[in-house]
Amino acid sequence: MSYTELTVWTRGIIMDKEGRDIVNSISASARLEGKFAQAMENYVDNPDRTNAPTRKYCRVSDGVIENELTYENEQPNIVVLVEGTMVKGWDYMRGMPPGGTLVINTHYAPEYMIRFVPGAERLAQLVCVDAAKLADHKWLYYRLGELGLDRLSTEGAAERNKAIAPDIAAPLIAAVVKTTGVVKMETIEPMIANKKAFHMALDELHIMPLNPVAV
Amino acid sequence: MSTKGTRIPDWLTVPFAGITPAPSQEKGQDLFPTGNWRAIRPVYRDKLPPCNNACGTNEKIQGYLDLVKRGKYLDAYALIKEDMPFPSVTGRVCYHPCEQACNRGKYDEAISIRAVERFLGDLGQALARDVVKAGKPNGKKVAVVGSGPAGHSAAYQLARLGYQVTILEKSPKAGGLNRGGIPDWVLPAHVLDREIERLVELGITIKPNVEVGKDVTWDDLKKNYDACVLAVGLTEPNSVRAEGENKDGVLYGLPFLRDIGMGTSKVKLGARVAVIGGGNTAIDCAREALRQGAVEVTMITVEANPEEMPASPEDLHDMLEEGVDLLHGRAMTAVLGNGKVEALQLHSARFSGAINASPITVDREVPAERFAVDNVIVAVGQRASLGWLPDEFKTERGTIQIDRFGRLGDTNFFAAGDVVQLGSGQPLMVVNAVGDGKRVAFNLDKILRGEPLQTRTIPVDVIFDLNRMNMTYFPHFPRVQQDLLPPTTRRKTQDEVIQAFSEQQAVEEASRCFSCGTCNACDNCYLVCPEPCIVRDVRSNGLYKILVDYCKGCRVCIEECPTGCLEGVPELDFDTGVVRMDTAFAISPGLHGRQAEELRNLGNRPAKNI
Amino acid sequence: MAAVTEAKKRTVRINGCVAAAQAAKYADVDVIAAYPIRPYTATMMALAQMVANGELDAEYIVADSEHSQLSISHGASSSGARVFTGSSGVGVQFAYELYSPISGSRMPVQMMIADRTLDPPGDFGSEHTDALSTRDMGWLMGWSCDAQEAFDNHLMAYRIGEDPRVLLPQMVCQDGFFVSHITSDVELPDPGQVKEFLPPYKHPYPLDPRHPVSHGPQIMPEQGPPLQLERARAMEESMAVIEQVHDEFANIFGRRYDPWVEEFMTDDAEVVFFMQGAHAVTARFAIQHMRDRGLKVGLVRLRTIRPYPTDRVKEILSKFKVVGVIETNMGLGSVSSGGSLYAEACAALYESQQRPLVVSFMAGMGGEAIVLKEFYWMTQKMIDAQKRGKIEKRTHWVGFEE
Amino acid sequence: MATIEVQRQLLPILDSPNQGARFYNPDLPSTEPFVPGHRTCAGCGPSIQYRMTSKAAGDNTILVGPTGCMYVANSSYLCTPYNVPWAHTQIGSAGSFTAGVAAAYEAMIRKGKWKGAYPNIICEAGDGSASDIGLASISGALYRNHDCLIICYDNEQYANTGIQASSRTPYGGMTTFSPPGPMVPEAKTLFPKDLARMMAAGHPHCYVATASVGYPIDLMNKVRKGLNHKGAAYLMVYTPCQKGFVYETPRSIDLGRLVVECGLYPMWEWNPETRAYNYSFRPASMRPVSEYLKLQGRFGHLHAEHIAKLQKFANEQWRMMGVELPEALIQAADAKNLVNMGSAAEAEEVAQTV
Repeated sequence: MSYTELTVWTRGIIMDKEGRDIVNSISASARLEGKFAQAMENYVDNPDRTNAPTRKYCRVSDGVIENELTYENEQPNIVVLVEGTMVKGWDYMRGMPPGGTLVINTHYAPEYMIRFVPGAERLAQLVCVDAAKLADHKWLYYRLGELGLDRLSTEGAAERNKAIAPDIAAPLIAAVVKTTGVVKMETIEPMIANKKAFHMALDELHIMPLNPVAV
Repeated sequence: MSTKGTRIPDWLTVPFAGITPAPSQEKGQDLFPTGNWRAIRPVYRDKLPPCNNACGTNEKIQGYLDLVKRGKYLDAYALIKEDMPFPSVTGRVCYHPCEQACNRGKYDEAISIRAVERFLGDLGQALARDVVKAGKPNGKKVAVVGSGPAGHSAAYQLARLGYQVTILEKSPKAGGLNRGGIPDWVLPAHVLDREIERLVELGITIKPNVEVGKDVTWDDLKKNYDACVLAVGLTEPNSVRAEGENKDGVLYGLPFLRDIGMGTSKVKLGARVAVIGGGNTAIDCAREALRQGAVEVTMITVEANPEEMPASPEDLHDMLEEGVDLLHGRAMTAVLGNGKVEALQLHSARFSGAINASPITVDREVPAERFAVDNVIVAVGQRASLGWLPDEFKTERGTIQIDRFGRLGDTNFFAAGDVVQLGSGQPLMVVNAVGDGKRVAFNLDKILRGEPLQTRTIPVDVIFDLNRMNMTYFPHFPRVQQDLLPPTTRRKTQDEVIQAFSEQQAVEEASRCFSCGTCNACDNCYLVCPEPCIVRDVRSNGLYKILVDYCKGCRVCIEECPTGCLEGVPELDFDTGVVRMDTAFAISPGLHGRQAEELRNLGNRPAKNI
Repeated sequence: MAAVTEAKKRTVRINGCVAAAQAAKYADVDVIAAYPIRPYTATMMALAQMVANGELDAEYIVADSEHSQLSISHGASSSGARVFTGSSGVGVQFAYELYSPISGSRMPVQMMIADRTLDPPGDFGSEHTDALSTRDMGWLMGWSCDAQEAFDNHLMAYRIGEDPRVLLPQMVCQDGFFVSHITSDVELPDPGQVKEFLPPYKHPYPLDPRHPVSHGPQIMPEQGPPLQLERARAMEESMAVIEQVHDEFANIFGRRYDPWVEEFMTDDAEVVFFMQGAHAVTARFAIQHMRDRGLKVGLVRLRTIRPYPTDRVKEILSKFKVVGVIETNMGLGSVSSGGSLYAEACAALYESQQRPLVVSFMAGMGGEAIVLKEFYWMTQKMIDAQKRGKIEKRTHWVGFEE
Repeated sequence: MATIEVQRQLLPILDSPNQGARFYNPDLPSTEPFVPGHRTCAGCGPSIQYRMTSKAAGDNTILVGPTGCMYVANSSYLCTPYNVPWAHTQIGSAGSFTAGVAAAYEAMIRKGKWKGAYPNIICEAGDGSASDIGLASISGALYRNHDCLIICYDNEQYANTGIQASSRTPYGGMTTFSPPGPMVPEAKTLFPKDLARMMAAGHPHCYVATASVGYPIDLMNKVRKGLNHKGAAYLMVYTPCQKGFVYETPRSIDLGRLVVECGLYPMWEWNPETRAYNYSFRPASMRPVSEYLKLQGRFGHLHAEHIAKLQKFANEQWRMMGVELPEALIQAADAKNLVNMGSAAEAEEVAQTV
């Protein structure tokens, strides 16, 4: 039986929606494919503070997810870092079983980033994608009027922008789906708002193969 | 009992009722480092202020203004003395390129840097012992030929480096251009005398009345000294090559001033005096002429208007206040008179090229004018007298040939000052000569110690753009003006025209400094940091520390840095510096147990002194 | 020493409110937080006068609400001051938010309660519901049945609550009017005795700039259980302290109370009343009258309800055939559809091998006095049940049934 | 009864406030009552205020923190950044808990139970606590004149709970409890409660002042004046909330200046001796409110008419302070001279400036 945990690390407030979009779209796609899936946000310390590291979780399984109420992913197979600097400061690799995938939003090459990864031996691949560039991301401070309320709501309750992945989430989703196949490309593609960045990312991934796990 | 047999595991031990002992000031709150919230790290990187950059000898102007502002005058004086041997002189005579470059000039008015420098120079003069000490003797002897600004500067720096320095001066008194080129009412003789005394106090031997080529030869210098600095200056006045220039009553600017300065002048001026030339020396001559008894002084320049004159605007202004007339667009083509000058023949003329030593086009088609005078002072520049110099080191311009380190070929001879700078595009100004002497001294030292030479090629980031600073911190404030003697009284005396700053004025003016690109310990970052993770033990420039374990990268400090010395660097550019944590909560097992223990021992801890 | 002490004792005729005020004065409290509500307010009036007269040096604060009274007390106690406050009825409820924070931060604030029925409608009479509704908030709590006992309980409560093994706030309750407003003889001790009995308050970690600490930082979910466990443990460990303090009190002042229950004519009793508060006074007379008629009736009066003396209650009540719980409080929709004491009694008895029949009486509601004949009626109901071997119903509304 | 006279501290007033002088700050005390290691947002305005306030107060200080960001985010997970005694209290207990601490020290010092100079007792209440739920308790403490300083760090909303409207939220401010929509295009429809004036008017014996993090020395001096005042003092400090206002983190101090320069946060002091307002504080310049609004996402939805309404409000504030209005500001109160916040050009311009 296949069971995959995906943990997205992102920064509070300023990149909250991006992280939320990734777990929501992947779990929704998995449901469409008939799998069991769950997406949720970090609750326990609810770190909805600007720049604070926060996590979003996604679980995809062939069978019923029994640990539905466990509030964090204890063994993430896939880890996504929505902001590249997070590679330095956090033990995002904790609990990762061998054969994992790490996806980082950065303009650096994997060869540079690998030095910061704790426990890289557990990785099957390190994927770097310059999502900010591909999505022409201007961070928080343009479109203030549109984004104002979206940013206030870490729970997503007051989110006004209903588009999924209009921004840097799109290339990151492309990277996750292409390198891990956690869901099918054709199920997830239609829900992505920023199709251009999504497609560009498929061609512009920097994948560093590491230690594959013998099946 | 329901709580019987329960046990709180060690890693979950919490202090009594959650009461948490306060972090100590020294240790900080070490349980929850937040450095990994940061994507951009603030870094202190001082840039070069434009004043420092523009100064001929790169005085650390921002540095001493800052010290003056804080009342640390002696420190400020010591700082200025690193680059400038005689701030009391430059504080009076400098053409202050620093003030032209001053960023404050784009905002309201430039800082009156020269006046502050003079304040410090006078302070230094009043000291019983100078703050500067001679270096540890290294047993090497150096001769410095000429005691003008460049020679003075080179000798001073070499003495500080431990050399046994001998100055050879052609005149009976040391001082060179400082003495012979600058009138008393700008630079009183006693000020210069004191600065020369300071050289003697540094152990420098001054030999007056020793002229190279006459009293010593090139070979003597080579034989008797380990190295030699040639700072002989430009001693010979240029003529305008006009007919009858040899008549009585025709004077030349530099010898005119020099003789007065040395006290050997026998000149008696008539009532009407003309000065030929539009530079600073010409202005000094014109003003000196008034003081020497002239009634009507006219300055005749080729330049078509005052703005084009290669002179300091303030000096020009002060001259006009004293009643000197200007006659523009004329060249003197002949001196008329029977053995003695009676009148000048003037033709209209213009410069054919840029200002300074460019060919002059005289319009001979227009009839000449006759201009009646009793004396004429020709002040159109000087040239060097280099008969004693081996030909291989002479240039076509009549200056000394040096390499980019100031060295003559592969000899241990160096040359500095006007004698190398003439025609190089560098204005022939005291401060530039001082800078030249300083740099040559350092290179000489390197040669003798066998170290590689350095030119000033280090790339410097000079702040010219006000947007790189936070201008909201700078209210508009007018420049503090130096008092002047009233024109009517000053034109007859040798008293100093420009008056010194009082202490209060100096502090006031120094406080206007933007401190462009340079930390001046204003405490702003320290105060606005929300963490607060900017710390300092003592308040001093460059001694702030950012605790990278805690900085969240909000960049408020960068935004609020008035001087622009803080900048943001992407965190990923650093290989190190971010704390790694086991959990997102920053709570490792047992940390609170330790806290609980601390709380239990609170009573045993010495009480905080409040 | 003893002779001197005797000499300075004096007996005065005061009501429960003034007795409480006197206790605060003898305890040399530092901060008093007052807000008017009847009937407790007479205590604060008495204290105000003492402060005005210079008999007591304390900060007397006229608060802007009961919530503020409790917050002021919390703040003052956190700073290391001995605090006295109090309330009645809906006032007790208005301050509800603060009960858990105060006990959670382990601040031995003392609160005097003169019970009053909760609204609606406005009713000055005494019901225990006001204080009882806060019984699980971590406060030590017990009822007095006369002014002397009220005085003594206040002194003992300070001593217990401030004990470093306990550090918990205390609610010292008395019935409105029945205790608070009826004067009786109260023996006031010699200050020297109080000094001997009650050392100055010293919190181990007060808000002191010389030894800075932070009170009450935010915690993670996993840090909750250890803190709650510690608070529960303090409540349990207070039981030993309570017993010890009652002993010492008896040695110094000469009045001995059972810390948990007062037993009256229970030696051979078959049916007993189980109750707390002032109505026990009437109950004692009723029991005597019924004893005269040969009925084996007794009284078990609960003196301390928090911490609840489960084992003691179990042991005593197991001796009887029928237990009649006199509630004097509202437990709407509760276990017995009556008051809340029923459940407290039954729960203690559950583990007993010999369980008596338990019946609940809604008596003294609204502050109405429970008169002798009502005790007779209730006794009759208990005897009926004893004969029948089972109770007629769990709760009787006394005065509304035949 | 023999009592001990209570000794009070007298903190020196710092000279050279940023107003009208050079940017070089006066020498500040070296003690750090507030150290790093807490969970507030990057660029947190209230935290900046906390830093300045505690710096001004020094070590002999007790801080009281009613529920809010400065409690939850600062003393998280049983960590504390407070190097002086600090206590959490309930959000409605700001004034009363503080009063308790003050009363305790009065009594304990007087009765010889605590030796030393009376500590600075400072309550740091958010605007939710100060203007809504704890209003009565603060009023009570001020009225009773306990020797303490109650600070309202005014970030104009309940930020800790995820940005909800408080009675200090300005007109037009978007929060999760006052979102804009077709029926309420301006989001918050009410103007904020004039809390500080309420406090001055109702408790005229107290020192009351408004301050802003944009003027640190002025803020620190007002803190000291409040502490030196024997009796209760109330200070309302504008502290921009990075999260709730939606602006770029480095702008915290900048907004603190802009809000004053735009007339939306009048700076004044209430003098309890003369019973009069002191309006002598003047910002370096006066600006239209749109310059303040356009930096913040919470105002991004406003239309010209709403901005004009805010300008009118600001103009009234200027007039109240006796300031003569320049023509430009009078013009700016007319909607036809303004553009909508959400307009593309405006947004583009904002993107350029930050």
